[in-house]
Amino acid sequence: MELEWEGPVRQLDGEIANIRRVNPDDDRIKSLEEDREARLRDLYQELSPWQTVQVARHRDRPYLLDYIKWMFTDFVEVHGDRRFGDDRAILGGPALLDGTPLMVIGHQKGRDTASNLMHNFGMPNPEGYRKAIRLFRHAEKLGLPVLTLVDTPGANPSLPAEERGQAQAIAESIAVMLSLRVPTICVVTGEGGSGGALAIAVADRLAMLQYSILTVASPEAAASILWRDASQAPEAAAVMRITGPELVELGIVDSLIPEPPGGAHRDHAGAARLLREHVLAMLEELRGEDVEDLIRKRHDKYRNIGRP
Amino acid sequence: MELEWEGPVRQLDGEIANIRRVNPDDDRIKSLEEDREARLRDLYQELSPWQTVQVARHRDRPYLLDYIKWMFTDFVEVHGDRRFGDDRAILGGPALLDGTPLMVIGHQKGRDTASNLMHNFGMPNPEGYRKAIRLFRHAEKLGLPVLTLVDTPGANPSLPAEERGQAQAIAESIAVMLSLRVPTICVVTGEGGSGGALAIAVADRLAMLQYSILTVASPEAAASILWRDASQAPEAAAVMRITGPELVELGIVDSLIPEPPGGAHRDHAGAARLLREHVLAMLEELRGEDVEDLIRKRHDKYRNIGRP
Amino acid sequence: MGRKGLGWYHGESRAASAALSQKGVGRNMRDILRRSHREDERDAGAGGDLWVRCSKCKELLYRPEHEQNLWVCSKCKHHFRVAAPDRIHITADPGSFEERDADLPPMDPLHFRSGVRTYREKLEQSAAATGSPEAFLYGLARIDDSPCVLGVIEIEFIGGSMGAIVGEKVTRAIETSIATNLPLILFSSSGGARMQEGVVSLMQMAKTLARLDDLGAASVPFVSVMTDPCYGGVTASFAMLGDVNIGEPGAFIGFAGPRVIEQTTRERLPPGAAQSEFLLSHGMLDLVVPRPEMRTMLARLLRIYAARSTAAYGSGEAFLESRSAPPEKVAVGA
Amino acid sequence: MGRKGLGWYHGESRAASAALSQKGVGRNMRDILRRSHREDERDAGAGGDLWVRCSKCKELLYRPEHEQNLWVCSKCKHHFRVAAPDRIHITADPGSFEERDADLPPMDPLHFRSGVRTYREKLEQSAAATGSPEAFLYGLARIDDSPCVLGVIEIEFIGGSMGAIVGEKVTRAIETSIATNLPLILFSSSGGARMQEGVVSLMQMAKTLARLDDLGAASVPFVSVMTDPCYGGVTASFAMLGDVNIGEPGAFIGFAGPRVIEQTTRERLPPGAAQSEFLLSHGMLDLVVPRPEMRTMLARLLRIYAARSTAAYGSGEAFLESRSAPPEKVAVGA
Ligand SMILES: [Zn+2]
Ligand SMILES: [Zn+2]
Repeated sequence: MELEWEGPVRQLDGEIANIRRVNPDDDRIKSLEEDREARLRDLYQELSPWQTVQVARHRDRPYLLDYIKWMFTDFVEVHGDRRFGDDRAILGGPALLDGTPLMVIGHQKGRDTASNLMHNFGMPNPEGYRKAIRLFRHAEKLGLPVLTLVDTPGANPSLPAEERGQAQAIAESIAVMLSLRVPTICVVTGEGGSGGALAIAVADRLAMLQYSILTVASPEAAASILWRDASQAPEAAAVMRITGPELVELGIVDSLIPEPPGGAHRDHAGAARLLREHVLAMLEELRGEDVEDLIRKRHDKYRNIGRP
Repeated sequence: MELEWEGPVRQLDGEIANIRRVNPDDDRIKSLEEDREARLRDLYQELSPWQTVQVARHRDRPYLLDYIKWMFTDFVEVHGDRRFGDDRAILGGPALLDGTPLMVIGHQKGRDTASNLMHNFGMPNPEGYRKAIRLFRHAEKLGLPVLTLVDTPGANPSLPAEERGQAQAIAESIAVMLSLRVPTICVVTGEGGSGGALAIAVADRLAMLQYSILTVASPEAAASILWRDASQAPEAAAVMRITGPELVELGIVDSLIPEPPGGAHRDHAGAARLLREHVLAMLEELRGEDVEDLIRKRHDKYRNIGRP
Repeated sequence: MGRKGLGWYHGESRAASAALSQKGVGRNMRDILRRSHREDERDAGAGGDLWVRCSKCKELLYRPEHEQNLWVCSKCKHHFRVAAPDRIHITADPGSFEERDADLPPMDPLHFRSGVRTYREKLEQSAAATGSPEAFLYGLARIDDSPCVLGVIEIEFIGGSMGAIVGEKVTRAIETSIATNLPLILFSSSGGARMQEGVVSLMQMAKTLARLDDLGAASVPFVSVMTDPCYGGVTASFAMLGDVNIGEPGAFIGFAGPRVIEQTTRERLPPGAAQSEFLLSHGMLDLVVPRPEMRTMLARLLRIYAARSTAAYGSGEAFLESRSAPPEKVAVGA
Repeated sequence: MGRKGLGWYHGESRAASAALSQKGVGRNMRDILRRSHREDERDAGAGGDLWVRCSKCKELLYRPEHEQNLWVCSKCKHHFRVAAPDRIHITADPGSFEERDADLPPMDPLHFRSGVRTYREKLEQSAAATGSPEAFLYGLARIDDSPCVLGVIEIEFIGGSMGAIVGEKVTRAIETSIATNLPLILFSSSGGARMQEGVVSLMQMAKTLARLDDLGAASVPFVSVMTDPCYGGVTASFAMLGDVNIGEPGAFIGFAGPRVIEQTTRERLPPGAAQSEFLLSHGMLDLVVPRPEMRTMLARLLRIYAARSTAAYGSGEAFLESRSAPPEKVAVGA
């Protein structure tokens, strides 16, 4: 998956490869590589909102199971909502992070046709949210903090999903998160799409990866609604304030987590390391907080968004 | 639906009808009616367990909606489990009993083919138990005491019911009743069949109508399991202690509620009046109980059944 | 704060109405009424003032009679959309509605502009068209003499979408219920989130639910009525979490609207799919109540729940004491 | 109370075993083991002692190898039923199991007789056949060094049915977990309720769940493992309410057994229906774990949960302090 505006970097990649093929020890390689790094850094220092959307949706971006692989020493994926099925677009289970047990829950996308079908492109059905609710309760019962990783285009829009109460499941998941008697941390790692993202994103701390987005509707859908023209998605992205820095400025997101140079999709291990450090720091902040205080602060935080 | 052993009463019914046809004011009618009443009373004073089974299953016996009609001044039937469907074998909703608001939930059977199909012969699917759970929570939230009326052959045995977690739904319903933070009263009004009955029968007070039964398995199923012969159901009924008096003696049931002469199926209004009085008395007993005490006593009560 | 109900609309106090209008807080309810059904009226032709065409069965309906029928088609029982003030008129006891936060001004958290037009301008136009400064109104009311907090989304105001102020007023309605210990009744009809407020709009789902959680802890009942159409962030937050969920007959209710589903799955929805009766049979609604019976049903629920405060059972009181502020003393509609 | 584990069975302490046997509390585990697979052995013919026939693929399996394979068919991976002591043997660390309430005598609450034979006699026969006084055993154990409370239903004892004493011992296992703050692991396999104890048997569902509610309040984890077959009152009470529900591959698990369903609906069940993998795909199980991997999985869960006590987050500690007795001081398997 190539990003059009990464052309200059790709060109340098080609040059370096050519030289290396002739002589792997060629002196020029080092300076070209430095040049490449600098260009990449420059490019990623001023991504437009629409470019951020593209990076957030990049197929090579680390997904939930990638982060789990890199971040935890122990993890058991558990399954099922105890009512109807086991959704594969929301996964989770208990895990050990640097000796701290927690419950990790997140969206999972696929990279190829088969895995995308399995994970439904990261678009959960009601069973996914009901599984999340069950895991929230599991964590609450056992006193485990909750970490959610958000990366979804949105909840699955289909008649079977409506039949089984997509709206009800999302509403209940938000309500359960709001009243959960354990500390909760949410990190938007890719696409934070609409209610389907918010359902597992209501937390004591809300962080975003540097090149992730959080939207009330995808830029395409927003452009459709606003201008009846989905092709104006870049314009919608530009005015809707969907990037991390904009949302920190609006007071909705608490913090940003840096990504490796050139984006998380270039270095999964590095991205996971940065995420892990940040999550440990947030956990440390929340450690020892009284439960009642925690819930009161969480309620107040959301109560005050868009308060005149 | 005629009960074989009511022959003598039916014979008198016939005689009275014949005389009345000739002369409605015939003097003999009164004494024959007195005779009939006495015989009925005698018959019903010493019903065998198997006869009790037959009365408990009588098609004319009042069902949930009959009791609701006679007992409450206001009632709103509410629907659905908020997950999958609306079961018609377990119904319920908020109601006013003599000025006291409560949540009434119970099994509902049908009397003819159409209504039996609708109510699935009073055999709930998982949705029924999940609806009950939702109504328990509704009652708990609003501080309404819960009244359950039990009358079911058992939970529906079918593959779709298994698919959607019949066992899980029953287990969860029992668990929720055990931890409910409001007073709970259960009355077995007809057939209290197995786990399908127990799912909504775990309460602070467990009463039985005079001619109702409570069983670990239907006498037919028990005879099948014990002797591989379902036709020995009457013998199973005789040894398994399934009638109210036997279960009071075993310390499992708290009290018996008398039925009108000749059984509830002969006088719905009368049966409902007796039930209503008894329920009001039980409510009065529970009024003002501290919630923590209530739950502790409830737990202890069940903890101690079959304790060596 | 708050203006004295819609009593004048019932013909009881036209002088008061005029007085309030002069103060700039009243609105001409007749005007709102007329505008609120304009989609259905498109086919009505020249007689548009006196005749309305049913969008479902195409029958021409005589407007005064149609209003008497609560905007339910006399032929096919199609439930027309109802403007928010009309909804209050046909739900609350005459003269009992006491609006709160009527004048809360709209917000533009993103300083949004779409092409040449600003969001501010759109808000002003919508306010002018509906007579309401935003898409939600609420207040204290009585229904068959039972007091409650009553709120209604105005679907004609930018599609009843929930932005910061709709979220704020819904939240304040919930807070009023907590403070007064009066049951909450909300009529919801919405296209979803307010695009022009971006993520601020999305977060109103969490904002309203945070307070709804407190309402639950305070043991106060919440009856949610969903009317056509009801989608997105409204359905997927407070509207679907009523203690009792009610739908009007035939109302489209869900997370994704039929158009979105059809576009995504490239299949036509079968008849009745995603409408009230469908949701009832799938366990999402407690009741489907025809409009002429709605008041009776709400009154019955309020009557049952009203008695709960005197029953002194279980957790209700304990919760009330521990988690909510002491009840505000109010004389509703008195 | 309690006898010192099954350590001797691992060949570590045959002298201790003999000593315990003399005190009348030990049992000969080899005998139990031999009896526990007799249904599968029926076809084994004259070589029954050394060869076992797989009931699924009909392969003849060499017994010593079959035992090494944890009674999983080497050809088709069919999981044979396992006697309760064997289950403990293959699950707990060698020498770590400390049985509790081993000698709790059976009960006959209804003074039940079926024809000429009394229930008492049936209980005695079952005890003789299985070497266990009732259908459940439990105690303290370690799995890969993590301490826990471990209990197993003996399916060969009147079909693993739950009467008063099974309910009592399950309840005491839960109470031991509450008292020690150690995770609870229960292996369940049962035909359902114990007919001969009537409603007393039915009520064990409520009895076990009453304490399970307390276990939850005490924030102690419960892992439920269901093995073939698992039905009725056991599945519909504690077995289905694990924080983690695990099934063995191919295990029939449900409320009604396939025979009951087929009799009622007069249709044959499709292949795989109502088995572990089916339940997993329908959301009722967390995991289907092959027997050779079970210990590893349980150890991993215990390792994660063990760390929770040092994390001091959320409600766990508060609940522990307010609702449970102070932890009993125990040195598990030490
Ligand atoms: Zn019409
Ligand atoms: Zn085999």
